Amino acid sequence: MDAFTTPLLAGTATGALLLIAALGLTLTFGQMGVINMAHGEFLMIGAYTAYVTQQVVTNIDLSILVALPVAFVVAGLMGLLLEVCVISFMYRRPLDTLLVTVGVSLVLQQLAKDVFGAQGDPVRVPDWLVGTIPVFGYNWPYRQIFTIVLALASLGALAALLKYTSFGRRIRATVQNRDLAETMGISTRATDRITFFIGSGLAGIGGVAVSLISGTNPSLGKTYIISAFLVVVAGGLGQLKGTVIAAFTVGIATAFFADWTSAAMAQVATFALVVVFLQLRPQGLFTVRTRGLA
Amino acid sequence: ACGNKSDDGVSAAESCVDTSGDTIKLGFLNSTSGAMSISEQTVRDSLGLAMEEINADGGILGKQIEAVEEDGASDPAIFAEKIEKLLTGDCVAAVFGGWTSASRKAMLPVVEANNGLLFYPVQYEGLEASENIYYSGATTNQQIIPAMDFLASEGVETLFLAGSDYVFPRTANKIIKQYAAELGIEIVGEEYVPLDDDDWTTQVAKIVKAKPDFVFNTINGSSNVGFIKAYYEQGLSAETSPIISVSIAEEEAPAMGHSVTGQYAAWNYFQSVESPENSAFIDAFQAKYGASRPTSDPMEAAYTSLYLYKAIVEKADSFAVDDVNAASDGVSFDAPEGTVTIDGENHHIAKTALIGQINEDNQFDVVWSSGSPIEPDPFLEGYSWWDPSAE
Amino acid sequence: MSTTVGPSRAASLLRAYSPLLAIAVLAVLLLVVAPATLSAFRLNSLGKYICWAIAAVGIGLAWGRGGMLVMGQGVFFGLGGYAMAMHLKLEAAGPEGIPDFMILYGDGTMPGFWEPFRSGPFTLVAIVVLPALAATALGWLIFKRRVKGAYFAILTQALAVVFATLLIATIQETGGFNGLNQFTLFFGYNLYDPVNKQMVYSIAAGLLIGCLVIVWQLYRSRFGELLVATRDAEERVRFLGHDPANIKLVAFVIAAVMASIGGAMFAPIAGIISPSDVDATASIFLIAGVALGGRALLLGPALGALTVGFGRTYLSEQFPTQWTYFLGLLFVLVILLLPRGVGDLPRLVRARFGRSAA
Amino acid sequence: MSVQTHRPDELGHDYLEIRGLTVDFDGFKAIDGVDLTLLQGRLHFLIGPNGAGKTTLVDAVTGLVQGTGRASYRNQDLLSMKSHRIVRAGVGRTFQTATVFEELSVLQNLDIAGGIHRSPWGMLRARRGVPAYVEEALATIGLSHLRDRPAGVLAHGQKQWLEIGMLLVQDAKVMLLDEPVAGMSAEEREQTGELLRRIGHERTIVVIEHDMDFVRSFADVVTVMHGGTVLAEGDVATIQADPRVQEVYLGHQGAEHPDPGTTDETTGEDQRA
Amino acid sequence: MLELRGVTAGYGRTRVLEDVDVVVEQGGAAAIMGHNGAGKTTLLRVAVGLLPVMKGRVLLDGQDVTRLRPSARVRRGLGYVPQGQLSFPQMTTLENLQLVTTEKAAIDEVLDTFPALRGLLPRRAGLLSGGQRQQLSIARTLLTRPRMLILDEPTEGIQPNVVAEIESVITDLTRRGDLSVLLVEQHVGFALRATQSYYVLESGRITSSGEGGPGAVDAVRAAMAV
Ligand SMILES: Nc1ncnc2c1ncn2[C@@H]1O[C@H](COP(=O)(O)OP(=O)(O)OP(=O)(O)O)[C@@H](O)[C@H]1O
Ligand SMILES: Nc1ncnc2c1ncn2[C@@H]1O[C@H](COP(=O)(O)OP(=O)(O)OP(=O)(O)O)[C@@H](O)[C@H]1O
Ligand SMILES: NC(N)=O
Ligand SMILES: [Mg+2]
Ligand SMILES: [Mg+2]
Repeated sequence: MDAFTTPLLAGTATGALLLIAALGLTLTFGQMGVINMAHGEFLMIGAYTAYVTQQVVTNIDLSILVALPVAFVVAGLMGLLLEVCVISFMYRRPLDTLLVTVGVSLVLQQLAKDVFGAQGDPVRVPDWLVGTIPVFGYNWPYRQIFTIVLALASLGALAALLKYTSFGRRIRATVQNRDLAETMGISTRATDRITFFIGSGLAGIGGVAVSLISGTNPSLGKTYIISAFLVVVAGGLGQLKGTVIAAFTVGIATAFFADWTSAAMAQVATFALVVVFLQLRPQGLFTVRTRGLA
Repeated sequence: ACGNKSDDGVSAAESCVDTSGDTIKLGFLNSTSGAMSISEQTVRDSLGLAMEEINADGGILGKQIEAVEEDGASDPAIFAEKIEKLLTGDCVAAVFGGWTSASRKAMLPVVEANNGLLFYPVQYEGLEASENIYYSGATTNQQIIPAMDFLASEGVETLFLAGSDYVFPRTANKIIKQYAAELGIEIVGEEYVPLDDDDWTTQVAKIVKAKPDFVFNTINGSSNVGFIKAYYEQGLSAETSPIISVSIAEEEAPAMGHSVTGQYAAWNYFQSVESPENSAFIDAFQAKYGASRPTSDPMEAAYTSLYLYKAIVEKADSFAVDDVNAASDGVSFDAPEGTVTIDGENHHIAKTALIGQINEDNQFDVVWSSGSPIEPDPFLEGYSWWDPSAE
Repeated sequence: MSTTVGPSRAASLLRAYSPLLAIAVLAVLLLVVAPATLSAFRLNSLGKYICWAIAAVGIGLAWGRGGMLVMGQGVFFGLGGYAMAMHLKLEAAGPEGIPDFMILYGDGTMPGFWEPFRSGPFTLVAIVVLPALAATALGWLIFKRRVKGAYFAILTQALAVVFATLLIATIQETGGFNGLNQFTLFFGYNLYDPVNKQMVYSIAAGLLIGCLVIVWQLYRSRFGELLVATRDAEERVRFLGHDPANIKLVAFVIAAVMASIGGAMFAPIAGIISPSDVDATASIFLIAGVALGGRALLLGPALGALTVGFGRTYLSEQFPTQWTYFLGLLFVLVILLLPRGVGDLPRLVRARFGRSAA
Repeated sequence: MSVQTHRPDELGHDYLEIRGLTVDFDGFKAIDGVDLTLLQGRLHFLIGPNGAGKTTLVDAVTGLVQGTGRASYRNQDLLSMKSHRIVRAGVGRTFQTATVFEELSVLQNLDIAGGIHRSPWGMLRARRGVPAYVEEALATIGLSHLRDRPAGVLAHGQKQWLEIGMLLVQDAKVMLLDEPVAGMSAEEREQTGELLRRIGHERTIVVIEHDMDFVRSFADVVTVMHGGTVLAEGDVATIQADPRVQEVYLGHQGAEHPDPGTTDETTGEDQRA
Repeated sequence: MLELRGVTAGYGRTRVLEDVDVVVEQGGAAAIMGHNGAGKTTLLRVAVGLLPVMKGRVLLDGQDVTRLRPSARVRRGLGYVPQGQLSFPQMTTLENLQLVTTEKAAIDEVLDTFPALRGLLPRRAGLLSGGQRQQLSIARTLLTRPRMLILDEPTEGIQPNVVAEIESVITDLTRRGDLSVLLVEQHVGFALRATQSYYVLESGRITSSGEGGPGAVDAVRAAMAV
């Protein structure tokens, strides 16, 4: 029994992490078409924010909760900065953003190294997150449950924002045809910035969650970025539903493969899985049919 | 003289080292960028300290050390390229650095082809002895085997192996498994995760199930943090099933918060070692780099390696590689870890093995010691149970 | 409205062949000037850059002209690199011998797929055929299913990650994280002999020139025009009676083979090939060179790759600890200010503004 | 004008025959059992309300959307063929929103259009000078002075001419033109119309158009589609007189001087969707 | 209402417009006619702000808006129907409209003008037919309640009886004086019926202009015949 529940539950938690990382990308990548390779570094920024917050708010039980909104804002502002200084000049050639942001991520990593030192810094897990609930023979750590809750909460918030406000429509309009959007009275600039702020902010929240697993270190972002992108792609660009399903599938699949084989082979197998999947559904889980030559 | 026209073509073997002036060039080759820079920067720092000290009291053979620093960029190919540059381009007399076994393996053929010198400061998996490399870190019979002896003395019956997925841990565990059989310790699990992969949840879950008496941890780098945290959060601890690590030192411990307190580590040096040499080393280091900076085994090994080089050269009264090799046997130095002596045969050094337990301030309390320095035996020739070709 | 008049015969002839001239100049620089002026070590480093440049030329074809952002060329670079490295390793091990690491880290037996690489000819064939097959299989699946744009980019990048992870995980078969090194012979020639090292360098340089000539012909051919057409309006091409999948496939396969050749030469020149030479990051550096030099230009990718290679060495020598800043900024500034690469500067000077696509 | 000309016996009685063509977009029938016979040498016009299914019909015949039924040309069923095969079979089309290769020059656009008549090997050789048939096409569509312009910068109407030019170079025997004169001035329409007349003799040409002036002056046969079906067919006069056509399409007084007010009639779209 | 003063504009180094002056009075309507490639669309893009001027000024209600972004101009009462049946393809017809306003009443009003759109509300705009998209495009712009409406070949691809409908809408609104119109149109008849003044644009220059109205048809035809 636990041979089944362990990977399932642990995998769900991994999936949740991927989801938070991917949520931001569904906005910046899925909606805006920007391939932001520095998104991983925004996770890292979130993690360091968690660390710094613990230095300020010394009550560990509290500080994690404080860190969440703070990380959202800090990472969000970094994203905003990136948008204003770099991305905003590149909307007409989205693929190029990939390379620019690779450069940015190099700089950010080096920056983290110089500011916080090469060594990682500790992020203490509050006592109320330490401990486990036994579920069919798997001691499910509170932290994993916390991660899942966090992911679902972020998801809910984002979904609501896109569904119940005109914001969602404005983003999509801006991406689908900038000039036309402008002539409909939409300030595409404002839209871009808000989108990027939120997308990056979500990464910040993800960073806090990651810091609970691995503390902080300058190259923390690299671990998640590519899987996160895969998740977005597999889910179908800009398709929240798809992203969610893909994130948890990848997380759980990896856990099972890791259980049967080795962690390395699990990575390989999961990637292979996605590649094969994209063969079956080239546009991802949820496809939007277009007409003519579109 | 070649210092100024360092770009001149140089056919291998015959050296271009310039000993005419009153300075001597040495190469410091560590990763200051990429994943490994986290650890290797610290080695670079302690090399800097040793150089400063040696220059302060007259240098080597009266020549001031002039360091040529290069970045290995955590990439074996770059290490190979840079060490060739240092040896043939800058004509340094010796190179100090490297961390991962991959970087060492990459440098080995280059340093041999150019008949240069490399001082490698990190504990490693052994099974190697190059005429052109001096190994100032521990080989397996000075760290892993003693650790096993310690476990045996603790009455350990079941052992779980967790490591990073590359050469050092794999080889170390190959040795551990054979010795465990010898000692009658049962291996109840073996798990590997790629370097700098942080999520150990599923693997730790297996440890929970296996309930081993002890876990032997050969994880390298930041991945340790994820391992220890997962360990802690799944209710394991030094009480339930303790861990003995060979890559967690004073540098790494703080990043794991308090979840690592009470766990063990096997090294040849701890900051807590009590000796006049060590206090001098620590004071000097913290004076130079800040009072908060800890010192660790690889740092100490690097620091020591530079002094050993000085000692050999002055004994040989020459910087020429062949003279150095001829003179190296028996050269010793009162290092912070205690007195160390070079074995001229295999270019490793005799070191005392220590087991430490991590305390509240992330320092190690020594709980076990081999007492006297252990002669290096990289190929484990003195161990009947060892069979290289067995799986 | 400015009406451009058709250029005169002579002028057009010159325009048509001036690229060949440029290639010739490069050939002289690399094959004559460099060996005469550079130290053995510097020449060897240049050799490494050249290997990257060979791969870059292919990327220029696939990305610059074909619009396929191939983020995983490290995979093909690796196929060639490891194929060659396996042969060199076996050459070093001697007729019956097996690579040292298999004894050190394994059970002393050699996996079957190594055996054929004892043969030099087989290896040379494999260096071309392996990537071609892999690229065909992969490309066929991908292009027939019309995966493109960002999807394609991410997918190929993921493949680079898988490939590197796989190598690291298979220590006994591929040397894992350490990769393969300690080569002594190159098809019988002693690699420690400077003369032979220079020969290996010259071979690499020659191959680069060869690849440049090939793409030059491709670019001016109708296939080149069709490729650009496919990049700009893939579906529209169908209504010219072509299947865009095939057009892209050809470009992709050629790019893969070039990457493989680059990797194959990299192994003997660098003296090592390891996962970090073929992983996602390595692949991105290849892309960076292409972007820097000018993805759609003939010489842009090659020169860009050479520059990035030199830049990495130079910066890291000058600023061992801070150089990644410069590298990062280089990325940002070039892509930001020179979308079509440095090679585009002349054109930019002529026409000040880009045109605003509606 | 180009590499291939076909056997004399084929000339004259070349035709495209559509039988029971149906296109179903998950539940909604954009085309519903259409029968059409398009003969060579006649300018065939296809008109009908927005959304009647005209473009979809062309899409189905050229493999852009999946249709059921039969569309046979030279005894091949186009519906079962891939787009590029259909083109090679001699059936070409233009697009309602002109699409050309923006980065390529006008000349290159025309030149690659001739690609299907070249061997793979020929593809790898460079273009030497300008092939005669390309020059010819350039002249025919009056873009010679813009031959070296990137096609992307052409004005709307210029692009449409370029598209027609590409069909000429392709030597398409069947040309399906989706609103080829939209956005052209009266004179330009005249010219285009004349052009179609000229090239129409040895071809089967179908023109989709809303400009009744244009239809009046050039149509040999007119088919009116409505709600995915054929509403009426005949010469211009009969069509214009047909009350049903006036009802759903022309508006009562015909095209040029319609009287507003009576046009709150919908295209019939919503009755179905 | 809208004035273009000495506007010179183009793409890259290519100048497409040379020193063009166009004025639309409050509640007036002007038509711009000219051959393919004459620069009509370019002119409108400048007026809307999608293309920067090289020389000259654009004034809206007497205020200089030359430097304002399109969205800002739109908020000042400018409305633009671009050429080429543009829409937001991934959004449904309804979403396309709601982009401008979610007011039920307002949307109903335009749907009465374009009844064909009613049945298409849930369909993604990218799937619409060309004419349907063009109708949507005009409807969407009308929703922005423009005081100054700029249309680039609005009737292109639209069936005759709907063209008539559009014509009547425009004329009604202008007659009531709460709408001014700048219209690029190839159907001279339609154009002149819907407007009071015309400009003829030939390769970037205004070659003739005058009072609109059916009477002018021949004048224009003459001016355009090359
Ligand atoms: N892929 C699709 N999915 C759903 N509906 C579609 C699709 N393609 C077309 N339609 C619908 O089919 C109908 C026919 O469209 P079509 O483009 O053929 O009309 P048309 O006759 O060309 O109109 P127009 O004169 O405006 O070009 C329209 O109602 C359109 O919305
Ligand atoms: N993005 C662009 N870059 C460069 N030149 C352009 C661009 N767009 C248009 N042109 C050129 O400017 C000239 C005017 O184009 P424009 O679209 O304004 O003409 P138009 O009068 O609208 O024609 P049509 O009636 O066909 O729409 C054309 O010659 C065209 O080649
Ligand atoms: N030598 C090591 N620790 O890799
Ligand atoms: Mg249509
Ligand atoms: Mg226009």
